Amino acid sequence: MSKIGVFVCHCGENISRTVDCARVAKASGQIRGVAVAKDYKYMCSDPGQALIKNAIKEHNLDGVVVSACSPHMHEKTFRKAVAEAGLNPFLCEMANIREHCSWVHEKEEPTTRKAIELVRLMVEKVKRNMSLEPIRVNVTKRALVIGGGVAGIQAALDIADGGHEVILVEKDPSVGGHMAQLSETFPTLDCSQCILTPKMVDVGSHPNIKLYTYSEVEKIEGFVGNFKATIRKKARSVDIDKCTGCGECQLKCPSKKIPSEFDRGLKNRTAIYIPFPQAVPARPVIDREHCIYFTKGKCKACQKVCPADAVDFEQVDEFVEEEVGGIVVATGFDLYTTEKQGPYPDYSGYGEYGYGEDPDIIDGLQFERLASASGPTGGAIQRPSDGKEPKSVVFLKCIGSRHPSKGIEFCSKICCMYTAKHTMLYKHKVHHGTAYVFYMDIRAPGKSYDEFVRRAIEEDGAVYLRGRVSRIYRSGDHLIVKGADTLSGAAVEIEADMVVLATAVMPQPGIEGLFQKLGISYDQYKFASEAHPKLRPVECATAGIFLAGACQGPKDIPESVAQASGAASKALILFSRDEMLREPVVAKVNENTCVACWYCVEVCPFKAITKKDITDRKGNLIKRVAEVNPSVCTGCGTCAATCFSNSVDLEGFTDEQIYSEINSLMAVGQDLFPELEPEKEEGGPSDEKAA
Amino acid sequence: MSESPQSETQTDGAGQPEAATSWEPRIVAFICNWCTYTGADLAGTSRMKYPPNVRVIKIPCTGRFDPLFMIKAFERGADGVLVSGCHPGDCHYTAGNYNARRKYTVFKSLLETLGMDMDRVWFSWISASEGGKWVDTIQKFTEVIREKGPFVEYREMIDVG
Amino acid sequence: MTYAYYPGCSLKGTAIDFHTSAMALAERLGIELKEMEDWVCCGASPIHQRNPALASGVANLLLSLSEGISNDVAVLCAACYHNMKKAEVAMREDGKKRNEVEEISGIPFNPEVRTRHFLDILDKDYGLNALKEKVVKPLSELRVACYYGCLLSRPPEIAFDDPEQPMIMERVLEAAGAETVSWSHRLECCGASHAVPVTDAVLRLVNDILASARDAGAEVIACACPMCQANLDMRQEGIASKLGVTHNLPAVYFTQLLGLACGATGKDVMINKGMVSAAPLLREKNLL
Amino acid sequence: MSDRTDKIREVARKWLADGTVEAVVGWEQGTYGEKCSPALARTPEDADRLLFNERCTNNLMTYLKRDPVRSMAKVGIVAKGCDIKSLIGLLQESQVEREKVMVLAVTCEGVKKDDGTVPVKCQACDVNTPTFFDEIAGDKVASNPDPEARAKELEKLDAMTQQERNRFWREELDKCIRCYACRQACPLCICDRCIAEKNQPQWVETSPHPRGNFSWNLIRAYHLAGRCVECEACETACPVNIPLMLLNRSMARTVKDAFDYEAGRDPEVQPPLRTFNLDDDNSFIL
Repeated sequence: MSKIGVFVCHCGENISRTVDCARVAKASGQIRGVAVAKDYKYMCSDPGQALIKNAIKEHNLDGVVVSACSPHMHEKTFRKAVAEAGLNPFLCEMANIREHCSWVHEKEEPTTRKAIELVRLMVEKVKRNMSLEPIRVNVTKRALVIGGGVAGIQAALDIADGGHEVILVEKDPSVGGHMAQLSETFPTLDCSQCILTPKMVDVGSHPNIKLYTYSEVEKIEGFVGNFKATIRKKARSVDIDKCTGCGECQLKCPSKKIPSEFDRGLKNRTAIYIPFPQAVPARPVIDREHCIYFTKGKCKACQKVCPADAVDFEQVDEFVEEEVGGIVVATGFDLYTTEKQGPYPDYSGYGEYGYGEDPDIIDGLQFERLASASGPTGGAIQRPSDGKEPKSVVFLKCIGSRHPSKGIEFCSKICCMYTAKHTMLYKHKVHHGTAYVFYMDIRAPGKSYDEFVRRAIEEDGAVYLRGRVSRIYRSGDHLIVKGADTLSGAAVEIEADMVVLATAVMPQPGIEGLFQKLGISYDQYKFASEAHPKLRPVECATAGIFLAGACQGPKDIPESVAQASGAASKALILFSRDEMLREPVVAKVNENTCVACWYCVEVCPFKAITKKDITDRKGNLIKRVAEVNPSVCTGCGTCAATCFSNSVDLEGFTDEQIYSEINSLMAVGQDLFPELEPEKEEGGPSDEKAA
Repeated sequence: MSESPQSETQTDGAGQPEAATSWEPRIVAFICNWCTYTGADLAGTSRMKYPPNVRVIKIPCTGRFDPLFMIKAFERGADGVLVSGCHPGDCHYTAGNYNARRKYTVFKSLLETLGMDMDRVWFSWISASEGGKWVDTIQKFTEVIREKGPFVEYREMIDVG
Repeated sequence: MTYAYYPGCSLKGTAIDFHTSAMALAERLGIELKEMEDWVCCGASPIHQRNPALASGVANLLLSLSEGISNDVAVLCAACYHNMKKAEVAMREDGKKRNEVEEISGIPFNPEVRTRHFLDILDKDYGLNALKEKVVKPLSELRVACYYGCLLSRPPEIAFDDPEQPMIMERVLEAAGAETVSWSHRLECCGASHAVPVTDAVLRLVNDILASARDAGAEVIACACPMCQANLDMRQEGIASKLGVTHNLPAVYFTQLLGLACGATGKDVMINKGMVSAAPLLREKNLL
Repeated sequence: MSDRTDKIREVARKWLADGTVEAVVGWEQGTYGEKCSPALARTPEDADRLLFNERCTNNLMTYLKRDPVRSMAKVGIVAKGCDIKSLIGLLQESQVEREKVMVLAVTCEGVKKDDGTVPVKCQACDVNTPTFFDEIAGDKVASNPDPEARAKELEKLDAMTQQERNRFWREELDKCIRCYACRQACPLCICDRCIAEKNQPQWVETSPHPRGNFSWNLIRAYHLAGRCVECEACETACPVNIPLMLLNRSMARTVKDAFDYEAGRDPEVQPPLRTFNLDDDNSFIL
């Protein structure tokens, strides 16, 4: 027989105004298994808690129901009090007779009756509660940062400076990301590479950072505090320890006509190449798709010329495993491309603008390269077709962005600012040129941002036309841009020498593959989803995984850097303890009845359930069953509700507990239990109780 | 603690005549801890009013909802059952409600096939900020059930007869 | 393959060559275009400006005529397609609109019915591979500028290809062996019915279109709209006299070219009906 | 028919003789009338008992979940196209390892029930010639499925009002004697301990009382939603003739309409209650 204590709180008058608390206590005392039932004005006060603690000791209680406010309000308080009295805290439950009863109903008989029923429901549940121990999880104090753009660099440096090891994985041959490609940055017009390269060098030389460039995350196993990452080091064909980065190989390579990724096709590179002079590590890589030796079997010019004997054609992809406790995802963005065979097969449109067909129609990143002192023209603005200085440039904003009929509805956020910057960079170099901008709205909220746009218009004379462009086509030496100026109501045709499209900021193509490996969710565009859009913008719903930069949505540099530091601090918080405690509301498997259909494995949103082999002593397989990893399980119970034989159950919300709660509610054909009857005579104990 | 058969026969005998006069709709709501439970809390802190005919059974997530719960509730005399959780995309556990939605679709169709009165089975998404929606839902549900009366059809079906 | 066919007024009058060539082509492909009975004018371009609800009502009436033939209504004229498809989509997606239209026309809307442009039928239902198999005289070395005008592909909600960069006519004609050119004015407006009240403006517009096609190396323009074809064809004389530019660039219907490719004779497709005759060019290419 | 029988015997003999399999599950002549019974051939000689004819109605896949068969290193099984759908279900749910089963498929023009009628599944059959097997007996049989056959069954139910359906099922389920023959015959009732036998807590009352009968039949159909391949074994096995296939077909229709899924088609596809789509029907949820 259970010995449950029921403690009914008046909450001042908050409950007792509409609920007869004394009667609730009295009726509760008549429920089978209830050893003591008391009411008190403020149960959460010190004397109230003392009342509970004393009753636990005095009556040797094995369960407690506090009938008061919402558990969201005071469950922690009362569980702590119960624990102080030596009872397992998970043997304490709350019956919510305030938010769900006294506050929402009138003062009448059914309200008190409901309160009694709610107590009875919880009593029946508590009878089946089990003592539970918080789950302790060890924390590996190392971080994995995926992506070596400015966000990944910042996160890695912050965590490393915090004293913990960082594994930084970058898919390209060098860290730097898109920021390394930019010319100047808004709103200060300071040189992008000048501010970024010192950080790149730091990342390359920091004693706490292990850098894997030209590498990708192959597999992620484990859970918060205990991840195991498998990293594929793609074959570079160059031994970076032997290589001195002298660059002789690049000079001798005969395959010279490969469009440079870094220069976004505006310049060519060789098959063995260092992506850009400031690369970290400043070591070349062989692009096997274009290398003459790899495609035709003959050449090896680079190997012959290498003074360090570093070229290694036999290299193969290598796999390394790293154990980490937390992960920062900083995979960044790419630009939507209007080319027919672009990397975003789900989206199409803007073929009428001729991008990819006419060399003088370029995108925003290409313009960055044109304007960059390290770019293909040394910073001179020259149109790609013939190198002439363009006398007029038309900039088109919102290409892809904010255009539901093309499938993308979001605002890419950075284009208003960088387009204003582009017009300035252009005007600063081509004083007599004209910069036209077609825009829908100008969105420049941010410190010194709107002032910057005003400067482009007022001081540098950029011509802003509010409207869209219908078509761009070549007419002799010029491009004709046909559009609308909706402010004057006129159709306009501009003869341009060059057109720059501010195309939408999109997640890296195919990035959802990585997100699936990590078990994190993403939105319709495949931007990673945060745990809460306002209050947990840096964390994923999956514990131990944090977000930094544009992989989560369009962001500019300061925002990316701020979020990266936020993600780093989240990782450092995780690493500040040796062990984590987690609520023991987790699933458990009945191995006797599990038939290994793996429904639970598939429906688990957190990959917390794995397949386990049960073997005899000789190692022969007896049966396979599902196994819950309590460190990963978050206690949603989807597995329990999915299992056909109910072989999975959820601690704290077990089948038995819920069954008893339902059972407590009513009897068929009758809603009155003896304890619910209002007392007819004072003091007279109910005879019906004997039944 | 299971009931004795004796008490059941007793209820069958004694309950019927009384039901005609003092019957009140009995609604059982299985609601998730994070959205709907908190939404119902908000209705309380905002001092909204709704009829006291609903009994809440808290589950962590609609993903935990097993159709057996609903059958049991009807067996125990519920006149209506509500299942409510976080809106799609809001699930605290990211996907529990999506899994639940598939279960609802199938189970609802099965109940329809079996001739269940589907006005007595409600599903809703009520977020932590939708205290008003919780109140509306319970009010409407209670009205509908009050109009329909006790779930005699089900009782007859499951009772010895 | 049977479709309920709605020709519309133009195709039984000034654009009889569009109708005739389409029938000749369909016959050779084994597509049955069964003309709906008792059809009326779709209201053309003025109706939706005067009374949009009535425009939809007329469209609903026309769509209802397909009953007993097919749920797919084949249309050739770009304006007819535009009127009917817009009404159809609106009725399917907007219950209020549907009620309104059903009340005006007194006819229930059948949500299964679909307005289909013949190009779309060739591309999606018939299939380009099947079309290729039917080609007996490939249009090889014939450089065609495919002209869509403003109505055929727009607005996006009724489009059967990319509304701003449609390639469907190119795909279909290339399947028949033609060489298509990339040109700028493929979606520009031809001036439509302004040809009568503001002839000069239309001459300028048409001149730009023809010049652009000519500059891109086209030998012939393929059209899918009676109004466009009429303007591109008939206005060349006026352009020569008023603007002093001689184009001599035939504008024909895509169905005429496809018909020839599939073995129809020049007479079958009424190739001589145009003011600027395509016959010399086609003879030169051995297509006649 | 005899060609197929010959081929079955030949293949079974070979497999048993060279040790490919420990046993072959097939059909043999029954002891009552024309009926055929399941048979287990363990030796090459046993193989000569095996046969195939239009009375081979049993879905033998249900034996794959029995412990004696499961413990064999490898087993051969004779299967019609419809039976193979069950195997696909078992493969999807990891109840059978493909490497441990040799499928001896048999082409089939349709079987006959005890009363001589053609089962609905045969009228709607589009797998007369199986495509998933290790060996096949019989020449190709063209499929000529009646697309309406399944829907026709449900018309009667669809035409009823809610109250009529309620009464109909009340009467039908009242007959249930809780023998669980439906469960035993079903190849996809895979649990070792059925929910009906779980007693802590006892969700489903065990006595043949209308209350337990209702929850049992309901939960049985629910657990088979999206999994039932409509082999009709349960209904055939039911000694009191409850029209169980009405429930199963209704579920199959729902699953097809809601999730565009048909059970028993592709072992690589996720069963519908093991996955979800973000844009699943939401219209019935307030």
